[in-house]
Amino acid sequence: MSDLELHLRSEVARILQDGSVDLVVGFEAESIPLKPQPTFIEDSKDADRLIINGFCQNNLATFLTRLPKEKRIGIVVRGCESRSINALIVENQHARDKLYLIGVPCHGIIDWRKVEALAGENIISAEENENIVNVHTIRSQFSIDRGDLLHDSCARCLHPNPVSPDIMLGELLPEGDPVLARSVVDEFQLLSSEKRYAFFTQEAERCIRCYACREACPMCYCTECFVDHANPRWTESTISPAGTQAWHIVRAFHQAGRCVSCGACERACPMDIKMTYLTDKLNDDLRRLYGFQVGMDTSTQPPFAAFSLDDKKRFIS
Amino acid sequence: MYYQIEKNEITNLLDHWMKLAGVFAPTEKGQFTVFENLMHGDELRINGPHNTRYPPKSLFLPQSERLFTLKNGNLVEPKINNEPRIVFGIRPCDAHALTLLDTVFLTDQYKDPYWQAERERTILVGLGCDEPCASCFCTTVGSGPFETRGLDILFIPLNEKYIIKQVTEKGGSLLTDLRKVPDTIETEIQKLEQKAINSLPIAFETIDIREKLYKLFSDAYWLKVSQSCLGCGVCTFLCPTCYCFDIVDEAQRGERVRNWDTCMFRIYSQEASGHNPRPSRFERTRQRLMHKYAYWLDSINEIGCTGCGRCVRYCPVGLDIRDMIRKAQNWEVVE
Amino acid sequence: MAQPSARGDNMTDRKPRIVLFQCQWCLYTEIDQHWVDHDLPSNIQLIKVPCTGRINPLFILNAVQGGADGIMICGCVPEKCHFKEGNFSARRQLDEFANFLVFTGFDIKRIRFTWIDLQEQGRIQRELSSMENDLFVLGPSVALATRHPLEGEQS
Amino acid sequence: MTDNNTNPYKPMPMRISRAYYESNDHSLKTFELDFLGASDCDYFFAHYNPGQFCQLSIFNKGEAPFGVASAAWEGKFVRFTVQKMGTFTQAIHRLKVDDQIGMRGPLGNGFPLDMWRGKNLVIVGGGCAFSTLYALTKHIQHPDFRNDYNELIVIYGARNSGLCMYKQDIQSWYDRDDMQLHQAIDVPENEWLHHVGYVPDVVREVAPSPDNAVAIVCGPPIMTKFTLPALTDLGFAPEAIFTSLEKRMKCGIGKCGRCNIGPAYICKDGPVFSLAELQSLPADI
Repeated sequence: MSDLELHLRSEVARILQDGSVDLVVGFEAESIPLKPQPTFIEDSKDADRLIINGFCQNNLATFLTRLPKEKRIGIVVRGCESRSINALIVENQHARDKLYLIGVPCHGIIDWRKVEALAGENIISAEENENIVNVHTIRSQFSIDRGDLLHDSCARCLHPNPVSPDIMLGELLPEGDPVLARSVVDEFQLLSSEKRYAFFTQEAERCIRCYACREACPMCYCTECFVDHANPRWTESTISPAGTQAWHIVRAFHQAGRCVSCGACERACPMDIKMTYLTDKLNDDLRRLYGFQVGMDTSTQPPFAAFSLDDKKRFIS
Repeated sequence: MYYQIEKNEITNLLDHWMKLAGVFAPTEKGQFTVFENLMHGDELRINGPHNTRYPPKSLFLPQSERLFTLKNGNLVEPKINNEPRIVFGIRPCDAHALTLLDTVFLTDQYKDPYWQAERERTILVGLGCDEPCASCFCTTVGSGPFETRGLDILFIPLNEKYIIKQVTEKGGSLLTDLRKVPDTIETEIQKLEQKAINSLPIAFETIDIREKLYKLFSDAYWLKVSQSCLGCGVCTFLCPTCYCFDIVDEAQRGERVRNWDTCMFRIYSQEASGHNPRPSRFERTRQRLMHKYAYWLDSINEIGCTGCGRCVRYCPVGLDIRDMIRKAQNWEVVE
Repeated sequence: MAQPSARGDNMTDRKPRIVLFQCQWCLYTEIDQHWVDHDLPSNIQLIKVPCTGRINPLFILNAVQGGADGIMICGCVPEKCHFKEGNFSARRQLDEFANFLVFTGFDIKRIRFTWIDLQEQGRIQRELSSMENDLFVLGPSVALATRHPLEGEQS
Repeated sequence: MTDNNTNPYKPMPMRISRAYYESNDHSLKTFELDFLGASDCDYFFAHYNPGQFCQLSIFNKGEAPFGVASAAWEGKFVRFTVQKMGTFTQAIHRLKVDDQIGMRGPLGNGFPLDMWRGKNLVIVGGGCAFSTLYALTKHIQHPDFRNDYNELIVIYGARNSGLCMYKQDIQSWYDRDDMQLHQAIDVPENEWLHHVGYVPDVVREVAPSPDNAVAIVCGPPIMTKFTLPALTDLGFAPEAIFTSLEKRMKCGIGKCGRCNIGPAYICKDGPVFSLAELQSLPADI
């Protein structure tokens, strides 16, 4: 158990005991290797179940909109989670004073797919040791450099530190490199339109429309998603190219100015579909055009919810 | 009846079979495998221990299947395809699941013509699991790594060879050119099977599971186990025994189509009046679990889960159905 | 909605299909509006909206997927919106949506925004014919035009 | 569906022969459908039993289940009364005489008429759910079947007189001496000569005897919820109370999976269940 976990458990036990929150959202140990589970702690005695490590792959903010509004919630937040929460507060989905954000530093989430790609499928256990991840499989043992296992979104994370947490455990990390953050989008844009379309199609066509990306996303909280609309039907509900492409385009576009680039959608996908390049493109555009970054405070409206007269210089025709 | 073939001969065998029928087998797609119609034997990928990620039920109940095409205002059925095909490399759990689905689609009263046609034109060639995965639990739910239920032929990996077990007459037609092995090989296979079985711990107790779940029906247990469920369709879409579907009209293409559907979605049971019998995630989780471990038992006295472990491996929040059942078995029911 | 495009067609057989989203207030002159309402060539499908702010990106996507070769969005110039600010919010969103479609491989020339001022009589005709010429050069739209029957064409 | 259920998903083509509004607020519309295929007609009437339902189908709008509101002896047509609710019902309300529509059926189990032979029948209905009970009553009224059953009591409630269905025909039932009719509306109206009050209260007021009797209850969930205890209080055993259920359905033949209550499918094992059967199923409605 790491010092951070010890610290986290005592803090959670404290806030539950003194009644400042009703419930704490965090992670507990996994039932299958590499997949720690989100957990909901209501009793300070259960605080010992909490863990935090690089394998915790979900964005916990996604549970906020599913919990009763009147509850005071403590939540373990990394950089992306805190920004998601801010974005939710901007959209009036939660009140800041009902939340207690327990900030933890994040060195990036380890992508179980990359672990499996390097160590094979029959993994019994894996643990982090500083910058090395030790993986035990049925047949052998691997020590892999942590940097090689980071999820793509985390490898180019801009703001690993929680934004204005109520308490910060552990040490702050250096901010990410903006050039690196843009690299994927920049490279993709240099490709010919045929190549871009080919890549987009090849990814989208694997989609099985399980909507794990939607459910894993903290910002996808609509009561009725456009794909569930019966009248009018906005798009095909089959796994035809028309249906899956429409889903990927509209899902991403609905995230414009709202996505915090946490990559939870991509990690949730059972078909390994790349989709963060789409939302990253939108984020990048909004950063360039409007200087907007999602979730950096609790008041700035996203560009599509606001407009300004300066806009007229921005469009050509 | 047993036959044998060297492992490195398998490509040639598939190439040979391709002259007789279409061959569907696991092939690579990115980092995982799916069943596809192979053009060459060397596209086969069965070296990894794991199952295909996308379940082979899709070969019989495609995720999106055209039921009718609109022609001059009438719904016309597509031509039924009855060209023979061979599905190679299907794992015993997935083949077992097809037999369970037969009890749904091929009842005496109503036979599903689409399912029936796909089943009838297919020879199922299974691949035994000599090295089951950590997420597998077939032995717990009444199947096993060398189970032959639903299969016509079973390939069993034994050192550098596959021992081939002919299960049905239908399967025999594919094996005529192969070298026979005396039945004494059975003892060796049994040893291998035992080893595989021993590597699979019993994941949970199945005795009285139905009664236990019925008792829990209105218990807080469901709230507890469904708390971290996201409500996506991964577990059900990848499940080999989940068969729910939705029928929709794709007006612009003029087709009536059926798509897989899942009880984990809110709109699955949403009625026109606005009433929803399963409005929150705990009711939907309950439906999924109880369908597999109670309702299937009610209707055919078999558990509706074959222990393939896909839902366990690919759940985005690491929910483990084995864990949920274990919790149910140990849960104290508040009367 | 445009008809689904048959695969393998080419522009020599037909004129490019254009879906025109038009704000009902942007054509001030009677002649232009009459032309759009009654004399629009058959390869142009008119969808009249109360304001460009009403145009959901899904409308555009639907037109593209349904087989439109080009999309024209026609509205009032900035600061002259009938609803004062509807076209501002539309411009932010639709412009970015167009950028985004281009990012996924759609051709930028297939989407055109035309902000028409009150005095510009006859501009809509000019814009449409210039777009039609562009689309002739580009040929039929392939990217994202995907509404084909399941498992290939029906025999 | 023509011969031997070759394709149970294929709707039979039907023609609307009559269509008229049933209620004065135009929320209820009755359709009578003729068969366009002779073999479809034979198939239907060879299998039809009151209490069953059909899937009506309009391409582009989908399919939805509706209870059949006609008895077989009324003629070679099938009657449905449809309440305007969602996408599909709005579309069907727009249809006119001579329009075509698809139909799959008959589906479900229907009322266990053989089991009820020789018994007194107490039919309790409310709102547009009365349509299948209307079919049942019509069936029993036929001279060939009337003697199979003993007394017949019908209790039918609607929110107001404007929402009462099949008015003229039901009015004529007062003149029959082989049955008792009790109509009720929720709130008093001038010129209303019958009961006023909610159906459960009317049931208590009429107080049918449970001896050698079965009660058939069909209505909105809230009515059913309060009528069942009223009947139980009167002494009806759970085995002698029947009701018809509905849920979202797609296939109507027990395959698509969504209309289950526990292990039972409403489309295949229902829609008619006895209270005793329902009590043995989990509360998942």
